[in-house]
Amino acid sequence: MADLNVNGVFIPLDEDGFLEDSDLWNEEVALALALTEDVEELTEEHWHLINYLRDYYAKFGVAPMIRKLCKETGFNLKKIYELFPGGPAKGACKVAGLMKPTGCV
Amino acid sequence: MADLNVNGVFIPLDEDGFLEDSDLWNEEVALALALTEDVEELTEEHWHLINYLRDYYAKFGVAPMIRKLCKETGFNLKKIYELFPGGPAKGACKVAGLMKPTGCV
Amino acid sequence: MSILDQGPPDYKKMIPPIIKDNYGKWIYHEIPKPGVLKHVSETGDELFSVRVGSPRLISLDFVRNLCDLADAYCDGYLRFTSRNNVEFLLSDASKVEPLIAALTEKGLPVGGTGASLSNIVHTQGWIHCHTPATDASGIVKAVMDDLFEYFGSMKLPAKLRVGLACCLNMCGAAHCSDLAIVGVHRTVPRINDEKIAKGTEIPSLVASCPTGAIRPNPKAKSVTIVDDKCMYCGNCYTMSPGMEIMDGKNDGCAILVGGKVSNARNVPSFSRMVIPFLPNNPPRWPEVTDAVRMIVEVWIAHARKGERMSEWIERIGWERFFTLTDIPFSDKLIDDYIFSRETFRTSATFKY
Amino acid sequence: MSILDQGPPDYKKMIPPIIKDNYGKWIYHEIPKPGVLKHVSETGDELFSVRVGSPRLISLDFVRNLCDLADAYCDGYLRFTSRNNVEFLLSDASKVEPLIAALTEKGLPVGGTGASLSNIVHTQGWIHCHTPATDASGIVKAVMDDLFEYFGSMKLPAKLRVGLACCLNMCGAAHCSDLAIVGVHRTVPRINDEKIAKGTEIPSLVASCPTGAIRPNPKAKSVTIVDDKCMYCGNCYTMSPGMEIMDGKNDGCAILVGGKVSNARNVPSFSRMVIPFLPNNPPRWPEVTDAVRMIVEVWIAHARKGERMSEWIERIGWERFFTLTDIPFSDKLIDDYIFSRETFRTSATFKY
Amino acid sequence: MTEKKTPQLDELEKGQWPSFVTEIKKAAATNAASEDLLHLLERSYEDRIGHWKHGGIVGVRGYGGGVIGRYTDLPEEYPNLAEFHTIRLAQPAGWFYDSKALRSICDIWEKHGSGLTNFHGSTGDIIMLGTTTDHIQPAFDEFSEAGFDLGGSGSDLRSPSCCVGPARCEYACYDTLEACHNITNEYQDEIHRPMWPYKFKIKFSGCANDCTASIARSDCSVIGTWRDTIQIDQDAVKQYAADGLDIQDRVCDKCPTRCLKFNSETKELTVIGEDCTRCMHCINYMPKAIRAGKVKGATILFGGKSTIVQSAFMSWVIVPFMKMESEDDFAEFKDLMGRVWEWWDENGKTRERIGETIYRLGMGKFLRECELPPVPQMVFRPRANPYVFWPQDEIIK
Amino acid sequence: MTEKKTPQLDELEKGQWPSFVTEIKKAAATNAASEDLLHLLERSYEDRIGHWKHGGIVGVRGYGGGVIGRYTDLPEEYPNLAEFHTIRLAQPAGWFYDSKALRSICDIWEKHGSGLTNFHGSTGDIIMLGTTTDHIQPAFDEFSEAGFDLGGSGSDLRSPSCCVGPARCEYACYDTLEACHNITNEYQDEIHRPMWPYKFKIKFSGCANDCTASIARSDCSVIGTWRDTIQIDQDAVKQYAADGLDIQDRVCDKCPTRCLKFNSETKELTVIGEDCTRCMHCINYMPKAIRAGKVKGATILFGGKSTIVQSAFMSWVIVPFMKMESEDDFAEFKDLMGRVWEWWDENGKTRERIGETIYRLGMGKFLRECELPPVPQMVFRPRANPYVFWPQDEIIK
Ligand code: SRM
Ligand code: SRM
Ligand code: SRM
Ligand code: SRM
Ligand code: SF4
Ligand code: SF4
Ligand code: SF4
Ligand code: SF4
Ligand code: SF4
Ligand code: SF4
Ligand code: SF4
Ligand code: SF4
Repeated sequence: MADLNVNGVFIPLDEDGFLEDSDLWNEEVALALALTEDVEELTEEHWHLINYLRDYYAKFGVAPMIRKLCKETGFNLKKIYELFPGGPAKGACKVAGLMKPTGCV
Repeated sequence: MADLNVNGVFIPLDEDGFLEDSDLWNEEVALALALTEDVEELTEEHWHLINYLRDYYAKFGVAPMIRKLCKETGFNLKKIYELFPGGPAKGACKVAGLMKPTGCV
Repeated sequence: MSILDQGPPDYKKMIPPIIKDNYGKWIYHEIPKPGVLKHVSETGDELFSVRVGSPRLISLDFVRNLCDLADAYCDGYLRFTSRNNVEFLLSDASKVEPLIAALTEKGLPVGGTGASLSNIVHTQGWIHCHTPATDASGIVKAVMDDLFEYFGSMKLPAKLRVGLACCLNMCGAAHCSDLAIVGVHRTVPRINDEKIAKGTEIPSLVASCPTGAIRPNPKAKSVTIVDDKCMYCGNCYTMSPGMEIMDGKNDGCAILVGGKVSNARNVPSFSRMVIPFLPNNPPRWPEVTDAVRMIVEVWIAHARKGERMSEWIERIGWERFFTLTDIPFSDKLIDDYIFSRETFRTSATFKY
Repeated sequence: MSILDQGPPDYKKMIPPIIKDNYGKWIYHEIPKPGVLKHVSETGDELFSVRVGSPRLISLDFVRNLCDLADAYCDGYLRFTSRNNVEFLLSDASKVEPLIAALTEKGLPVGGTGASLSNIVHTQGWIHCHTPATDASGIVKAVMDDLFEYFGSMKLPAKLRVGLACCLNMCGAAHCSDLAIVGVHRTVPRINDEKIAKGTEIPSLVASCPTGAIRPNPKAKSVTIVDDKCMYCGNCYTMSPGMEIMDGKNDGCAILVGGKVSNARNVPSFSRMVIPFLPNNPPRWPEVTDAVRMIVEVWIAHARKGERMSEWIERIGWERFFTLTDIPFSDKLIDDYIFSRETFRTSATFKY
Repeated sequence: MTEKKTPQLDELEKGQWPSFVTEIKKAAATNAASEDLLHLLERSYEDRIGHWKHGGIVGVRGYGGGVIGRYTDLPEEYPNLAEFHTIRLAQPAGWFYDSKALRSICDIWEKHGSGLTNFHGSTGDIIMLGTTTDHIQPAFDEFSEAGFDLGGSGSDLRSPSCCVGPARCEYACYDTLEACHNITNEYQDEIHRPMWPYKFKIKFSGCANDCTASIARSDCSVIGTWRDTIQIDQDAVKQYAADGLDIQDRVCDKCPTRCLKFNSETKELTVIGEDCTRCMHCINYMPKAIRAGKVKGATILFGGKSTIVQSAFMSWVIVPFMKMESEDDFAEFKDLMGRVWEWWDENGKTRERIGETIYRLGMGKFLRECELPPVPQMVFRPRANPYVFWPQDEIIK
Repeated sequence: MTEKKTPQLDELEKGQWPSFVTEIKKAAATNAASEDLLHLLERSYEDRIGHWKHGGIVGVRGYGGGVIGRYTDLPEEYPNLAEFHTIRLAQPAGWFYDSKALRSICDIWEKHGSGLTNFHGSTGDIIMLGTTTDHIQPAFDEFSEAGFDLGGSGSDLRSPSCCVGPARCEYACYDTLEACHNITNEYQDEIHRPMWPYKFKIKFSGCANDCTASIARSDCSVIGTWRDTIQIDQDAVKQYAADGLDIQDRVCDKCPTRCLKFNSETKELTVIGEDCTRCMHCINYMPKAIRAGKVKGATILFGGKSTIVQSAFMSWVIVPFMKMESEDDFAEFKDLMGRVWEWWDENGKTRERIGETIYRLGMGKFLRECELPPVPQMVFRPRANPYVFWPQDEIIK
């Protein structure tokens, strides 16, 4: 996929639009990623979710299971899709700069 | 079993003649224990075995399996019974002040 | 704009009038000839289904072709079966033969009913998947060509259900087939540290290995494999692009037999490995087609009428299966995984 | 002084002349009456064996008594069976009845042959073991008294082999008996830190737990147990005096049925649990004797001639066993250990 | 159209079975991606490995699954396969179509995809094989318009499927199509928005012949059965006998419970009802003479899955008999599903199928916590070991 | 002799089965330990728990096993049970005795023990129940003098046992007594000096009736069999038929492989030799008419054990057929045992029975490393999973 233009700086994305190098993530990058996911603006709720994902990942080295995510953020799944139409994996994890979820499709 | 008389000091033994408190073991105690096991004197070979057992126990918290014991001391089983007629468990471990082997009888 | 969650089309709109009228009223069926089912309703109505073999991987031309035929012979209605055959649904008995003639002309085989070989349930293989140990469509084509006579006739001892899965994920659900062809890897994944470091959740990767062969390698932000513990299942590759498992020289197929899912007579059973490896020899996989034909022929020669592969083998005993087929037995065929115990012969009785 | 490694006495010196003469030459046998076997040799010789029930736990008086009888009726020769019965070996047919009369007079039962209940293989229990969940000799006596009629007759559908083990170590090898009584604990071991600290290899203790319920507790030089993971097997107690598992209020017996070891007809099978717990009610364990009698009687009423417990149950199905015996089924009877999978019904066919 | 040769694949155009190579070539005639696919496959036949990269996450707005991302590892050589994703469309129950519906699919795929499909995928979806990232959303929009929706993928409920059932089969013990359709519609959220530890499959078979292979291929198998006794029409039996069927040999001797008695003199067939396990064999052999009982419904089994990773499991009986006729019955089924999913979601590890979770934690715990009454029908045999986890409230303190 | 009462035990003197309580009382008449035992047992009947302390390590010079140490946990109340050890004496093959031998045992035990015994223990030994530490060595010395030796205990070879075999049974396919005696004598060191990961048991049964329950109760089961076809005496068959035996029903229909055909007209019984699995059923029913084949020997199975800890295992076939006649055959057996023990000793964990070691590491590895040729007779069925550990030397580099 085309690289991500963050205020003129080009950050490499993989084919699926995830960051090639998750170390390059920052809040501005998140905003730019959000646009690729049809999210026009990152509200507090978006950040609540993003921060939870990043904290969890930092702690355990993996993305949380959906049930945990819902329980601990207080958002139900419907809400999460409202925030990120691509869903928790393709949408939220991408914007949060997490690694691309693998496995089960 | 009667307590062990080590130069006049009485050290408590359990019914099977093992030290109640293995911390009380020392070389003199070993000699006294050896007598209860029909071993009149502790030769260099006896000590080789005793030391191996004690080292192993200190390291792993368990007595070695017989195969290991034979391999690593260089004594075959026959030799061990020559040294300690009570055998590795009842004889050698007792004199070495190890815990009483449990489990399989 | 899309409508979310509308669900699949309503089947009620897809069924022909004769089915609507006789829904749940069928009382018996007959198989007038191979590939043709005649279902009779309590209303007296008769429905003819003509079953047609399909390669499953098809072009839109093929689909439109089916539509044309359906329009011409059965008011535009058809269905597919759970084994990917096509079924034309005719309310008019007189159109059966003309339809068959039209099908034959187009090279579409009619069959798959009763004591026949039906279509091979299979998977993507090299066409579209990322983890195959063999191709799917190619072998299926080769085997179906080779055993073609058994699709259009009903002269087998019983149904023969063949499944193919191109890797151990077994999307072809070959694990309960009369005869299964399963793509197998035979070499330890090659670790690509960079891909792992960049694109993999290490804890999930480590946890994915069923034998605990994978250890974290924190220095490289990657992992290592204890080669001896790896049985090439490929589950780690599913978790991570950095565990490259495809190996052109050593991938191939295993053959399993004796699975079954219906509850008729004996209970469902798993397929069991009889040949641990045959090489990938495209385009026609002769080792595979030969082995399959040989097993099928020994079954035909020895089974009693009505005996499916599993029933036949369980009656004669697996030890005689190996004698009769002359397939070499090896320790590779002896289970050494979680449920191995139940496979060991805990009895002094056996045949030679 | 002792002679080391001289081995057991030579059996050749222990067998009577008639056996010496006909060793390996027997051609057939008959059971003239319950408890009496008549073996006929190709030489024409006939050997009569009179089988006598023994409580197994016996005094020297009992042994000497046997010796007296052997001296009087069979030149001093006798043997014991693999189920702890005594067999007097007579070469003189005319002495059979007098011997039986003498035995009867002494209260020694003759029987255990053919389609009968033989002696119960059992263990030490409270007589001599450190880990029992029940007594052995007491229950055996109570059950044998209750089913006494089946020892001296041959009117059962087939052999009935009962085993008793006083704890899960299963020294009575009850795991393959037609009917098994097994002592079971039901409470988590009580940890005695002092005993563990003094007398236990902690790593071995931790490793001994099959479910991984035991964790080291380095502070106390002891261990802790995750209660939820404990299934009271007692293996940790075998490793350490500090894991006290006997519990007078909660120990008791489980009943298992359908085991078999011979290869005749069907292959050997494990006994399977049908009653998870019955209380220890000495001296006569009425709950146990009642349950055993009930199961035996249902078997007698429903089995075909020649059908052992396992054959009968496998023919009618376990679900019907529960219907016929009216034993309540519970989740406790469903396996949840390593090989549970093979016990689950993977079929839509069953009875009610 | 192209210079490149495909000698190996050409071999696979020979023979009597219809050729997928011919199909690809047909698509290739008008579609560049399909043309590249032909050559990429020839390349795989040479190299004996696949040429697709690992994984891929693409999708449509509002859904978490339904599209399988795919990229070739040789994009320079096969540029039209740089993106070649698969869209899974949920099939109508029983895989029934009219030509209009099929043609509408074709038209859309001609515009947005490779021109190749699978009728059907192994789980039951229509597989639209090969499109680019840009085309996913528009293609979906149009499919949606045409009345189609996406099927499952990822850790969600996969598209349920069912046998032809009462639509064309005299054996159906419940309406598989209606059950499948009704239940599929109930669970659109579960299908489209992955939320569980792993995938979950449901298959509906109208009787124990299990024509959807549900016992092997689904986490929940719903298999038609009856509660009472088979019905025998003695006149029809006599007719079969007169027509030369060896009833004793082919039917009675193969009855697994030997509960059918054929009187060779009166030509009457009788059954010991309580012994019959409803295996379908006699009915299959003599459909005109033997029918299922009157009290019909389904057996619900759980746990089926394929080999990866703990071994293949077949589904096991959890509810021996459940009515499956009315909306109320479906509600009961859904209530059960709810409890079971809740339990699995709470207890399952990542990528653990429900069968594996139950195996790991024990059937007893599963039953207790899902409030399912234990019955002997759940097992072939009771446990052989005495390792009972004793509920501590049954213990004397 | 004593004031204390034993009301519960007294109940167990009633009834027709000979009473162990009566036996204890008999011993108690002259032995103080037995008297204490009576009361300790009554106490256990009250408390519903055993009153023996954990473990105990006592023994004789030169041996590591053969004596089970036992101490009561109530030594003050039952002082004569403060030490109450058991001595295991190895039984003669087939449990044959002359009264002289038995009396010699009695005399010694009267002097040194409680006066109680078990004829026999579950493994097969004579169990001399109850003595003090001081008496162990002298008792052993005297038993030894009288021709008896100790049996196994601990992580050693347990006393092998065998069925009555050719001594009194027409079915014996090899000389179980000679095999047992010969092999037991070969392994006196292994019996007396524990050296392995855990215990190891061998049992010898002369035919597939397995009258020692070897398949369930021993790590190595040696079960008599034959390699050719059963021998049928048609005259004797006719006699059975004439005597009223329903041969079709009781014999043919119960033959597991249905390989026996009875011609009800000619009264001839024939067998399809290659289908017979040698289960013994027909021979058991018609010993006068049917005999084993002529090429006799034994099947060697490994792995049997009881429940603790991984579940009970039954032995599985490792050598389908081995001759068991001559000293050479025994040597072959011993050679096999040597390899197997060596492998187990090298690979087994502490307290792991050989069956568990094989299960953990895989039958394939076991067979390869013990140089045993894999044959289909070893399994009921081949593996259902495709998880083959591929030998890396068969791989193309
Ligand atoms: C059309 C289809 C259902 C569908 O919704 O698509 C179907 C339809 C019928 N099945 Fe089936 N079965 C269909 C897949 C299956 C499967 C699943 C599979 O193969 O993956 C099975 C389980 C196979 C297995 O056990 O491994 C299956 C096991 C049966 C059986 C049991 C056979 C047995 O004896 O084991 C019967 C009864 C019979 O054939 O006597 C049966 C009987 C029938 C009948 C006769 C039912 C009826 O009265 O209409 C139908 C015609 C059968 C025929 O082909 O002769 N059907 N049937 C499937 C056709 C697949 C195909 O294209 O070949
Ligand atoms: C004496 C003894 C062998 C020994 O060395 O001690 C023995 C002796 C005979 N057995 Fe046995 N069996 C003896 C324990 C066993 C055992 C082991 C056990 O019970 O622990 C078994 C396996 C039991 C099981 O399967 O669970 C056993 C399974 C058989 C069978 C197979 C029965 C079946 O159909 O399953 C036969 C054949 C028969 O009875 O027709 C048999 C047959 C025989 C014969 C008829 C053999 C013969 O021709 O001499 C002997 C007389 C049997 C009788 O009692 O009617 N013997 N027999 C054992 C007597 C034990 C006792 O006191 O009751
Ligand atoms: C398309 C399809 C094969 C086909 O050609 O028909 C398929 C294709 C894939 N399956 Fe599958 N599975 C398909 C039916 C199955 C089935 C059969 C069934 O559903 O009846 C099974 C075995 C039954 C089962 O569920 O256990 C199956 C068991 C797997 C597994 C192993 C799951 C397991 O728990 O054992 C995986 C691996 C995974 O999920 O990570 C897998 C994974 C995959 C992936 C997504 C590859 C991967 O590792 O990520 C494949 C994508 C191929 C591609 O690029 O197109 N696929 N997969 C089938 C789905 C089509 C559809 O929706 O109709
Ligand atoms: C005496 C005897 C029971 C009897 O009354 O007959 C017996 C008694 C004991 N057995 Fe046993 N076992 C006896 C035959 C068995 C059998 C049956 C057999 O050999 O056919 C088994 C089941 C078969 C097997 O080997 O698996 C058996 C399986 C056990 C086990 C579990 C071993 C396992 O691997 O599953 C233990 C526990 C242990 O070894 O730590 C055990 C442990 C014990 C101990 C030593 C108790 C302990 O945990 O340390 C018992 C000593 C009791 C005492 O104080 O007298 N005993 N033990 C049997 C030996 C007599 C003899 O030598 O003839
Ligand atoms: S079986 Fe394996 S290779 Fe084949 S489609 Fe499924 S996941 Fe892909
Ligand atoms: S291929 Fe399978 S066994 Fe080998 S390392 Fe990967 S997950 Fe483990
Ligand atoms: S079964 Fe248990 S309690 Fe009974 S003798 Fe054996 S180890 Fe002791
Ligand atoms: S009783 Fe068994 S399960 Fe419980 S802690 Fe002890 S060893 Fe573990
Ligand atoms: S499963 Fe039963 S009801 Fe459904 S199509 Fe097959 S035979 Fe008919
Ligand atoms: S359905 Fe099956 S079990 Fe029932 S009578 Fe028919 S064949 Fe027998
Ligand atoms: S095992 Fe066979 S040979 Fe030995 S006593 Fe039993 S029936 Fe006879
Ligand atoms: S030995 Fe068994 S299998 Fe062989 S013929 Fe006799 S009954 Fe049949």
